[in-house]
Formats: sequence, structure tokens, C-alpha cells
Amino acid sequence: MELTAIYYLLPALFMFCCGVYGFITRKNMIAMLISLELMLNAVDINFVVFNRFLYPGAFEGMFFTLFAIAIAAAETALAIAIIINIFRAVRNIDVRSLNEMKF
Amino acid sequence: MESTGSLILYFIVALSMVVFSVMAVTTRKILRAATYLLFTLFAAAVVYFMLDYEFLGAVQIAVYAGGIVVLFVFAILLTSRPGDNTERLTSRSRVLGGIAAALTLVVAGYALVSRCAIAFAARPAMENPDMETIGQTLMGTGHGQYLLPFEAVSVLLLACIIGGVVIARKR
Amino acid sequence: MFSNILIYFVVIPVVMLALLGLCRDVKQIRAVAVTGSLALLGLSIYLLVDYLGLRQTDSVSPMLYTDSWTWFAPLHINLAVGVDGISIAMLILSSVILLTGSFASWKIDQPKEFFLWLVLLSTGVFGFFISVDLFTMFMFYEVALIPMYLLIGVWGSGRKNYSAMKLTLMLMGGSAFLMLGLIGIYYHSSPEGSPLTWNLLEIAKNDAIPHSWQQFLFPMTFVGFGVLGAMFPFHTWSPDGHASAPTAVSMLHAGVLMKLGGYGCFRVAIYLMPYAAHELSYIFLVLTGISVVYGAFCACVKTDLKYINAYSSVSHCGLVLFAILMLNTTAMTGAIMQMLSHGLMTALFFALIGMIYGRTHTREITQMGGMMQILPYLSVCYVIAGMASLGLPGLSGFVAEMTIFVGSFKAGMADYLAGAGSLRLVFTLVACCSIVITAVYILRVVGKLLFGPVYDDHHRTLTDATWWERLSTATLIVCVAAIGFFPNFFSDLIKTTFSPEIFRVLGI
Amino acid sequence: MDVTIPILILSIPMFMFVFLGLLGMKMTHKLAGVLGCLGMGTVLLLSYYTAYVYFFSGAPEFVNAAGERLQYLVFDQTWLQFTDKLTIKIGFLLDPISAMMLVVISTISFMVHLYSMGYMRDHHGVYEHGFQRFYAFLSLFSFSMLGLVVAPNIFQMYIFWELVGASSYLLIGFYYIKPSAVSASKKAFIVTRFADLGFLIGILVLSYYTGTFNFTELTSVPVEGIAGVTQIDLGTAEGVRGIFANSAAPMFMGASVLTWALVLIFMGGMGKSAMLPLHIWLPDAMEGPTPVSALIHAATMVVAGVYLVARLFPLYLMEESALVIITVVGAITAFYAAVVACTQIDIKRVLAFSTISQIAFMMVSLGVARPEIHEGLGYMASMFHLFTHAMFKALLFLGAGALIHAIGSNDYTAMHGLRKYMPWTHITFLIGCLAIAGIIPFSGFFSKDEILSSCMGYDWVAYIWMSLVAGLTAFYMFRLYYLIFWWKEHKIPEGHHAPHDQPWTMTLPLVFLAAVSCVAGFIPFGNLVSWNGHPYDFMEHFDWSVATVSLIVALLGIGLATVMYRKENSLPEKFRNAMPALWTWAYHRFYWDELYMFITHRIIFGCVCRPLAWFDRHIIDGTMDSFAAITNKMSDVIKPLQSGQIQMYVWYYLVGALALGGITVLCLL
Repeated sequence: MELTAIYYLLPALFMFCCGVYGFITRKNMIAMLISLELMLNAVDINFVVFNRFLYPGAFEGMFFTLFAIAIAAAETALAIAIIINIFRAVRNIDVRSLNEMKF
Repeated sequence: MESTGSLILYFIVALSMVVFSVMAVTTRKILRAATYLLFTLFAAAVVYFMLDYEFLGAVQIAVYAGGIVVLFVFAILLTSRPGDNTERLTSRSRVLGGIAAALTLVVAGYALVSRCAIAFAARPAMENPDMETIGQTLMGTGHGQYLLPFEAVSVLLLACIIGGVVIARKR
Repeated sequence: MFSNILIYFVVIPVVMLALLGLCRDVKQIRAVAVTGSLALLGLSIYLLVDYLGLRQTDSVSPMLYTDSWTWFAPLHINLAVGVDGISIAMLILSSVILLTGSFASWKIDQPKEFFLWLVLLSTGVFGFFISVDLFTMFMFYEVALIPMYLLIGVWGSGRKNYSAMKLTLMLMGGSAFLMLGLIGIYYHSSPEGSPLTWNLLEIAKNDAIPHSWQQFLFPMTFVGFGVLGAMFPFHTWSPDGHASAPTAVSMLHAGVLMKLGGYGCFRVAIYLMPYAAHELSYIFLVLTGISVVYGAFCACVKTDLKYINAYSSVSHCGLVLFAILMLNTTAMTGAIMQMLSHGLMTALFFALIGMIYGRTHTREITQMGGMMQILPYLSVCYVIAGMASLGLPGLSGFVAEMTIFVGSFKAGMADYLAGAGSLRLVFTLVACCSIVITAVYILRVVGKLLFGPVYDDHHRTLTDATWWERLSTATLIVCVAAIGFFPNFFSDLIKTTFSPEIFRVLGI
Repeated sequence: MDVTIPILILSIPMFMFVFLGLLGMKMTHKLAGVLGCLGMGTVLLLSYYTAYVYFFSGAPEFVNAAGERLQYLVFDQTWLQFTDKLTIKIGFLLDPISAMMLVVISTISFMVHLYSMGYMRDHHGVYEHGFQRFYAFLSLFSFSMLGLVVAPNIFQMYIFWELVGASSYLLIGFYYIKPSAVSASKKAFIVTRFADLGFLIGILVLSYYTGTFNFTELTSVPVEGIAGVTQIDLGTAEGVRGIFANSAAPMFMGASVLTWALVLIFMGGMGKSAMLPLHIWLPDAMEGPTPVSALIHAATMVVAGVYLVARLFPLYLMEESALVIITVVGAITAFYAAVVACTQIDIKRVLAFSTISQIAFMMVSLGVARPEIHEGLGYMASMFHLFTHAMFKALLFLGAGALIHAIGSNDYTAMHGLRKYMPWTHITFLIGCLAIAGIIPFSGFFSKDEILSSCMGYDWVAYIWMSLVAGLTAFYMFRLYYLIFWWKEHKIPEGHHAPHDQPWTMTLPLVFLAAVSCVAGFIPFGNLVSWNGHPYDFMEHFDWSVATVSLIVALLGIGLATVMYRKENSLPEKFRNAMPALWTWAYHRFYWDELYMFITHRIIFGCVCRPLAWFDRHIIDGTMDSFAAITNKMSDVIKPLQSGQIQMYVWYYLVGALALGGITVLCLL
């Protein structure tokens, strides 16, 4: 049995779908953030897989993933800061209560 | 043709990736969700190792598993009390989320399986990138080298630190 | 750039804007407004005299004082100016109405902001009339429209927000058509291969707009300007807008801004696309012909003074567009004279209504009566305005209407005898009927409002016109009478403009 | 002839109007009145001089070698140029009828100016409010009327036609506080405006075909040698006929274009001269001050229609059908107005209907005039009657004014038996009545007799019809006379002093006009006025049989009136009860006013204006508003998409993107 790219891509896709599901269903903002991380990870895997299977000599996919990880870290840190701030303000991190941007 | 060991490893990894992802988004305890995320991230790191990107796998473990998940845990502990960390999902949101996820799965899966011949390409041989190559690539300014994004990311991180401090500081 | 006299029509208002910005109290504001508008009036009269002198030597070129300064070269946008008799007539009209409007808003609230917007509006108006570049023209047109929203919305009365919104949106809707038309003209402005231009004199000279395109662009531009000219069925902004607008704004709007519509229809739609004008005029003839009688009939049953005059404006402005579409010299001359005449007398009307409203706080004619005993000066002025409106000889309305009727009857008969249908003839006769209906609604108002016993005893204590009100109305009356007594001067001034090239295509 | 005097004739009243209008309120009442009278007096002298020079100087520009009177254009100034050919000019045309009208207008106008000095004040000598304004308006009217009659082109006539309409409006509505006066003035203006619409269209048609507005070009040929002088002739009319015969569409709805033009122009005349369907404004116009009625609504403005037809007479001769229409309209109006006049109780209304009837006489006379019948006697008779009628009708109105001034009411039931109290008024009024009844030797006898003669020459039906009307005229005038001055003793209401004759300013015009009415019949009018300027002695056409018959008819009418009304008796009552329906209808003027009220208020206002206004507000405006409403609705519909719920945004985005992606995958890849 040959492990072709699809073997890596399909679990990643499934992971992405889980992220989507989670992002849409969860009310807790941290849970949403977790779902976001899932999606990000799935995409990272895709980059790496395509780099590895199609352009084995080059490193673009790998470095892109590297940077994505860095940015994800930054983003998470910032998001969590915001979430904590919101929590301080409304004692609650339910995303549904945050509809000030309505209309 | 892969060795049986790597096949077994692959199946374990793929299975854990799928299972933990599902659990991460369906569990009602937020701390558990973070834990399942951690497992998923480990699985992803294993995938990187399997694809011969050891450095990337290491970074994945160090930054994601070591850094981000810890951040999550702190945040969770800060924002929720042990008693109320359960949440009820409405059936409407579940249906919506299910539709979106299923649709993604169908569309992307269909595209992958039936319209993407390259997805069935065999794995070519590759030299494991050594540290020197990575270092050169990351710090070089020539073609295919990434000093500028590197610096950009570092500035971004700096900005992020400052932003995090500004946002989170007590007024 | 500043050697051309025309540019000062824009420079003076801009300077006024700057000075108004520096003003501290109401006296300074009034001084700036009056001085500035007097300067504009003087400038336009000087221009008239100078123009007549120049015309003696140069009777060929369609416009004088032409000049052009590049503004945005890649799109051939220039600030191109030039005037002919019609533009000069319009410039004089605008400056007279600006002057009298300033007097009429002597006691307005928040004078600084009010005059700022008013002067900005007139900047647009003057700029429009001196421009010959379609793009600049359009830009000034928009500059004139937008302040209207604030002027009505802030200083208006009644349902002012609704009216301001309605007026602005409908006019902007018209501009959308207009812009489409203008851009279309631009892309067909020159023959294949040569650079495009916005300059309407050059476009007219090139005559390169294909006939198929004219049939599309003519309705666009005509409707675009026609909305401002209160063409049926796009006139409904006018009653509400005028009813809510403050006095000076009503004056300026009905007196000048609605003329932008007629002027634009003439200058852009017909001048540049005579072929389509000839082919499609029947559609618009029907619409404008309807406007003429329709507005008059509606005015017959309204009880709000401003509504009556707004509908009357619909009728009279309909006559302007109607006459333009007759496509012969006499009717067009009449149209321009009607623009002048209507501008002056409707400004007079709105000034008087504003003054009466300012005293009685009602515009319902059922709530008033016997004003002649209480406000003799204003009432006499109102009677004169009414007489001008119903076409009494010796005042401006008569000469304009008669010129229109003679011209359109000629066009109608020519059509009829040539077997080209009797549409023009029939609508000329229909339009003639408006002189009777006009008499009905004018006399109805005069009889109810001014004559008869005093309706409300509270009104007995009202005081008659103050000096600035007298000045404002008297100026307008003198102008109305001047046109009425010496029509040939104005008629000649306008007629010299109709260079044969307008009629080349029409074969008239 | 020098242009100074004609210009002065027009400009003095104009100047007086502006002067009194602007500064009148600053001066005393008396000064304004005196100034007005002085101005008009000057015009009177100048007009007399002009007419004298025209008729009697024998200068070659006025009379040619054959003794024919010519048209002379004193000046002609371009006022507004429509096209190369069509130009409105303001000018001064002197010919027999305009010279005659100058005399009539300036005389009556001066008399009225003078009379108003006395009339427009109460018994204590206090001037009425707006006295200066009254004189300003009188001057405006005089100016307009003079401008109308001297007009050398039809458009100038139209201009001044409108101006007299406006000044009539202002004068009828002089007592603007009275609602009835206001509505009467409005009615007068709108009815005549409606008629003027026909006039205007007629002008447009005529000028389109002939390419000119000038009367001279329409009706005359230029005389060789002297500029500005023309001779009325059928010859040019031949030229005009040629234009119409050869034009591309000479027929329109079964009638020739020329007929249409002439009938439409006549419609204008019908409005001003109060011919039948358009007569309703004139009785109401009596709301104005009585001198105004005398000047405008009896002597001058209302005959403008007759004058207009007379001006274009050679053209009318080309289309006999138009003349027939004029005759028929005139005949019906004459009879109608005479019948109505028999039943009215307001003396001014009686006089108003009498005016309508008499103007109709003139119209009939023009309608039956033909060059071949007594050398166009009808034309001359019409002008003659215009002249005499102006004098005696002004006299009657001024007399009525004196009565009203003395009694304070228009209603003759408040008068009765006044002959002892107001002898001057009585005598002059009687002269007026005799003149209008057509008793020899008063002026009305001669002019009416000429009219009847020309009717006789045209058609015997017209003759009998008009004789009948003449008899009715005598009857109703003497009915009025007896009811005012005889009938029964005058009762003086308590607290009032006895009515008495008026100050000299009012008596003098009465006496003057009475004197003119006595002698005007002996003016050799045929020598002065004829349709083509050719003088003739109308006594040649004087038919003693006609004269005798008309005299007998008049005496019969007077006799009947004497029997019925000289003393208080029950005959009128019996008479009325004998035919109540006729009496009621005649008393209500055959319900014309009600008919017009129905048409204007119910049909025009109720069925046209109101629905249109509703349509505008609800359909047109509603459409525009509904655009806005639809936009608002749309925004309301899509607004919830911006719910602020980030998860929903993601969902929309994702589903959208996936839909696009799915399509791409399925269709493109």
C-alpha cells in the first residue's frame, strides 16, 4: 500500500471540517479559538503535504507553515488578550452576547 | 511501498487526528477541548515527522503544543469557573455547523478525490533538509530565501506582545 | 487664468465663502453676502455690455470669452469656459436672484452656515453656466445640488427631512442618468482616431456621435436634466421641496436651479444630439405638454401657497422644455425668455410667500384672507407677480409665452402640413389652454388671500414689509417689468446665440 | 402728421397710471383726482384735435382725390420680433373707426373721471378709501383702451386687449373687501381669458398663413406715393384669399382655415362683448363702482369685440359663413338679453343686459353688412350705433350712479317716484331712455334705424327679429324709467334726509352726454365712417317705411310700459302669473350662471382638478415614494444578515464560498 498524498489530505480535510463545525456551533469564544486552531493546522498539513509530494526539492510549503505557526501563536495570544478583556467587561465570553457590530 | 511499521503509525496518527478533532469540537468541557486540541496538534507533528520535516515537527510541538495550548489553558482558567464550563449547543447551530462542515467535506473531498490527480502521486525521494539549509533559507536574502518574512513575523510578534499587554492591562 | 472675466464668476463666490468663514457677527455676514452678490450682479451686467460690444465684431463664433485650462489631461478634463447670450441671461438672472435672496434671508437663523451653503450653491450655479466642458459642468451641477439638502433639511419647515431627502435623491437619480449620458457622449465625442474631448463646442463641431448612440444618449441626458426641470412624471420633488425650503432657497431653487435643467436640456441634449432630438422629441413633447396643463390643473385645487406655486412652476417649466423641443428659433427663444421670466417671477412669488408666512405662520389660503388691508405693499407685489404669471402684457410672462406659442404653433403647423402628424400642433393648443387655467389658479389665490374680508383677526396687527423686503421685491418687479417692456432686447440677445449649426441637422 | 400728439395720447394715461399708482397714496385725495382729470382732459383735447385733423383737414394722407378716407400709420415701432416676418410692433393707426373711437373713449373717460370726483365720496364729502388707486386704474384702463383702438396690428390689439381685461379686473374688484366684487372680477377675467384663448389661436392661425399681424396687410393696399398710408380694399383681401385657397390644408373639420381663424378671433370678441355663451361676466361686473360700469362695461371695453370685427371686416367679407355666425350669435344674444332685462330688479343689471342687447345689435349689423347692400350700410350703422350707444349708455349708467349714490342701493324697489327729488337726473335719464328706445330725434333712433335698414336689405327674418328686440328695448327701458321715477311716492326712511341732486362734477357729465345724445343722430356719419372709406350720405339709404315701423314698435313698447308701470297697479303681477315659468327663467337669466358654475366647479374642479391632484399625490408621488419604500424594505430584509453574530458571518461566507467552489469544480474542472 502506497501512502499517496490523499492519505494525508483526507484526515486534514476532516480536521478542517471539524474546525468549521466547532467554529460555527460553539458559543464559548475560547472554544471557537480552538476550532480555529484546528482549521489552521489542517491547512498547515496541506501545505506541507503538497510541498513534500509535489516539490520535494523546495521549501516553500514548509516555510509557509513555519510562518503560519508563528502568526498563529501571535494571533492566539492577541485573541486571548481580547477575550480576557471582554470577560472583564461583561463577565462572560459568550460570543452571542457580542453583537454590538449589528447593522 | 511503505513499511508496515510506518503504515501502522500512519493509521494511528490519522485515527487520532480524526478522533481528537471531533472530540475537541464536541466536548462540552472547555478544558477537555483544549486537551484534545493538544493531542491533535501532536498528531500533526507526527505527520510532519513522517513527511521528513523534523524541524517543522519540532516547532509544531514547541510552539503549538508547548506555547499556544498553555495559553489556552491559562485563558480558560481565567475566564471560567470549574462549575460553569459546560455549554449547551442549540440544535439550530448544530444543524448550521453540520451543514457547513458536511458541505466542506463533500465539496473539498469530491474535488480532491475525483478532480485532483496529483493527490494520488507517489512520494518522491527527498533529502532531509538539514539545519544549515533551513538557517540559510530563513536568513538569506536571495531567491527563495525568507529574511523579509522572518523579520516581518518578528515585528508582528513584537507588535503582538505590545498589543497583548495594552489590551489586557488593567484600567 | 485670471485674465478671463468668466472665471471671476466662480472666484467671487469662493472669496465670499472664505470671507464668510471669517465673519464674526450677523452684520458682517450680511455685508459679505450683499457685497458679493452685488459684485456678481455688476460683473454680469458688465459682461452683458462687453458681450454686446464684442458681438458687433464677431457674430460667427458660437461662444465668446472661450478659454480652457487643463485639469486632468489623461481624461481630457478641462476647465473650459465660454458664454453666449443665453448663458449671460442666465448669469444675470442668477445674480439678481442671489442678491434678492440674500435680502430675503436677512433674519435667518444661523446666518453664517446658511450663507455659506447658499453661496456654495451659487458657486455651482455660476460655474455651471460658464462651463462648456461637460465634466466641469456636471461637477458644478452636483455642487449646486448638494447644499440644497442641508439648506432644506436644516433651515426648512414642515416635513423638511422628508422633502430634503426626496429632493436630493430624485435629483441625484436624475444625475445618474445624466452622468451615464455624459460619459457616453464623451466616448463618442470625436471621430475615430482623434483624441476624445469633453468640450461641448468641439463635440458639436465634430458631430461624431453616431445616430444609434444619440437615440440612447439623448433620453439619458434629457431625462437627467429634465428631472431638475420638473418634467412630468419626475416633478414630485418640486412641490414637497419647495414647500419645505426656506424662502431664499425656494427662490434660488425655483428661480435658478430649475433653469439648470432647461439650460442643460438645451445645451447638452439638443445642441449635441439634434438628430435624436428630432427623432425622439415626440415622447418628451407628450411628457412636457402634460406637465404644462397638469401642473396648472393641480395648482387649481391646492390650498398651500407654496404648493400652488410649485405646481405653477411645474407648469411653467414644462413650457420651457416643451418649447425647446419644438426645435425652432422662435420657440427656443421663447423658452429661454420663459426661463428668465419664470425665474424672476417665481422668485418673487416665493419671496412674497416667505414674507407672508413669516408673519402669519401659515401658508394655507383657507386660513388667511384680506391681506390687502393688512399688508398692502406685499399684497400689491403679489398681485403683480400673479399678473406676470398669468401673462399680462407689460410683464415678463406675456412675451415669453407668446414667443413660445408663436414658435410652437409654427412648428406644429409645419409638421401638420407636411403630413408629419399633428402631435406638435395638438400639444401647442393644449399648452395654450394653460393661460386660462393659470388665470384660474392665480386669481383664486389672489381673491382668497389678498381680497375679501380679513379672515383672522390676529392678522390685523401684522406689519408691512421692512426695507430689505421692499428692496428685494422691488428689484424683482423692476426686472420682470423690464423684460415685459423691452422684450426685443432680450430676444435679440438670445437669438444671436442660435448659430445655424444647431439647426443644421434638423434642416430648419 | 406729427407723431408727438399720438405719442402723448398714449403716454399721458400711462404716465398718470404709474404716477398715481406709485405716489398716489402720498398725495391728498383731491389732488390725485384733479391730476387724473387734468391728464384725461389733455388726452381729450388731443384726441379731439387728432380726430378733427383726420376727418376735416383734408390732407392727402387722410383723404385721397376721390374723397375716400385712408388709413394712416402714424408710427410703428418694433417691440418684439418673433421671426423675420412676424413682428409685434407698437404703433398708432389712424383711420375712420380709430379716430371715432379716440373721440368716444376720451370723451367717456373724461366724463367718468370728472363724475367720479363727485361719485367716489359719501354725502359728507369724504373720499372713499383707495380713491387715488381708482384714478390710477382709470388711467390704466384709458391707456389700454386707447392703445387697443389705435392698434395697427392684431397682436398689439391682443396686448391691449389683455390689458383692458386686467384693468377691468382691477376696477370691478375695486371694492375688494366685498366677496361678491372679488368673485365678479375673477369671473370677468376668467371668462374673457377663455375667450382670449380663442382669439390667440385665431391670431396664430391667421398669422401663420398670412405671415403678418398687420391689419393693413390683411385688409388694405398701400397707397402709392405716401408712406404709411393705405386704402381698405377687397383687392388685397384677394391676395389673402389666394394664400388661403392655395395653402396645403385649407380645410379643417369641414370648414376652411380662414373661417376657423375668423371664428376663433370672433370668439375673443364674444368674450369681451359679452355675446351669448360668454356673456355671464357682464351682469356680475356691475359689482364695480358705477362710473366704471359706465366707462368699461357700457361704452368702451365691451364694444371692443365689435371693433375687432369691424377692423377685420374685409377679411370677414371673404368668409360669409363667419359673418352668418356673427349674425346668428348677435341676434340670439340681442333677444335673450332683452327678455332678461325685462325681469331684473337691480337697475344696473337691467342696464347691463340692455348693453349686451345693444352690442348684439352692433354685431348683427356687422354680420349683415355687405358691400352690395346699401354700400355696406351695416358697417357704418354698427359704428354709428357704437358711437351713439356709448354716449347714451354712459349717460344712463351715470344717471343710475347718481341714483345709487343718492339712495345707497341698486334695487329700484328702494327708489320709486324720485322725479321730484332729482330733476336733473330725471331729465337726463329720460333723454337716455328715449335715445335707446329709438325715438326721433334722439341719436338712438338714427343709428338703430340704419341697423334695421341693413337687416332689411339682408333678410326679412333678421329685420323682424331685430325690430321685435327694438320693441322690447323700449319696453324694458321705460319699465325701468317708470319704476325709478314714477310708480308710487318715494318713502324716505327715517333718519335719512331726502335724496337730492348731485354736485356739479356729476351733473355736468350727465348734461353733456344728454346733449350729445340729443344731437348725435344728426352727425353725417356716413361721410365719416364707411367700411372702405368711401363717403356717402346715409340718408340716401334712409327708408321711411323702416323708420316708421321701428318708431311704431318703439312707441308700442313705451306705451305698454306706461300702461303697466306708470302707476302702481297689479298688471305686472298678473303678467308674471300668466307665465310663471318664463318669468322665473328670465329672472334667473335662463340659468346660465348655474350652468357655468356646474361646469367649472363640478366638472373642471371636481372631475379634473381634484382627481389630477389626487393622482399626483397618490399615484405619481406614491410611485416615487414607493421606490424609496421598496429600497427601505429591501434593506430591512437583508439587514438581519448583519446580525453581529460572527458565526453567522462565517457560515454565510463559507456556504457562499463553497457554493462557488462547488460550481467551479462541477462545471469548470
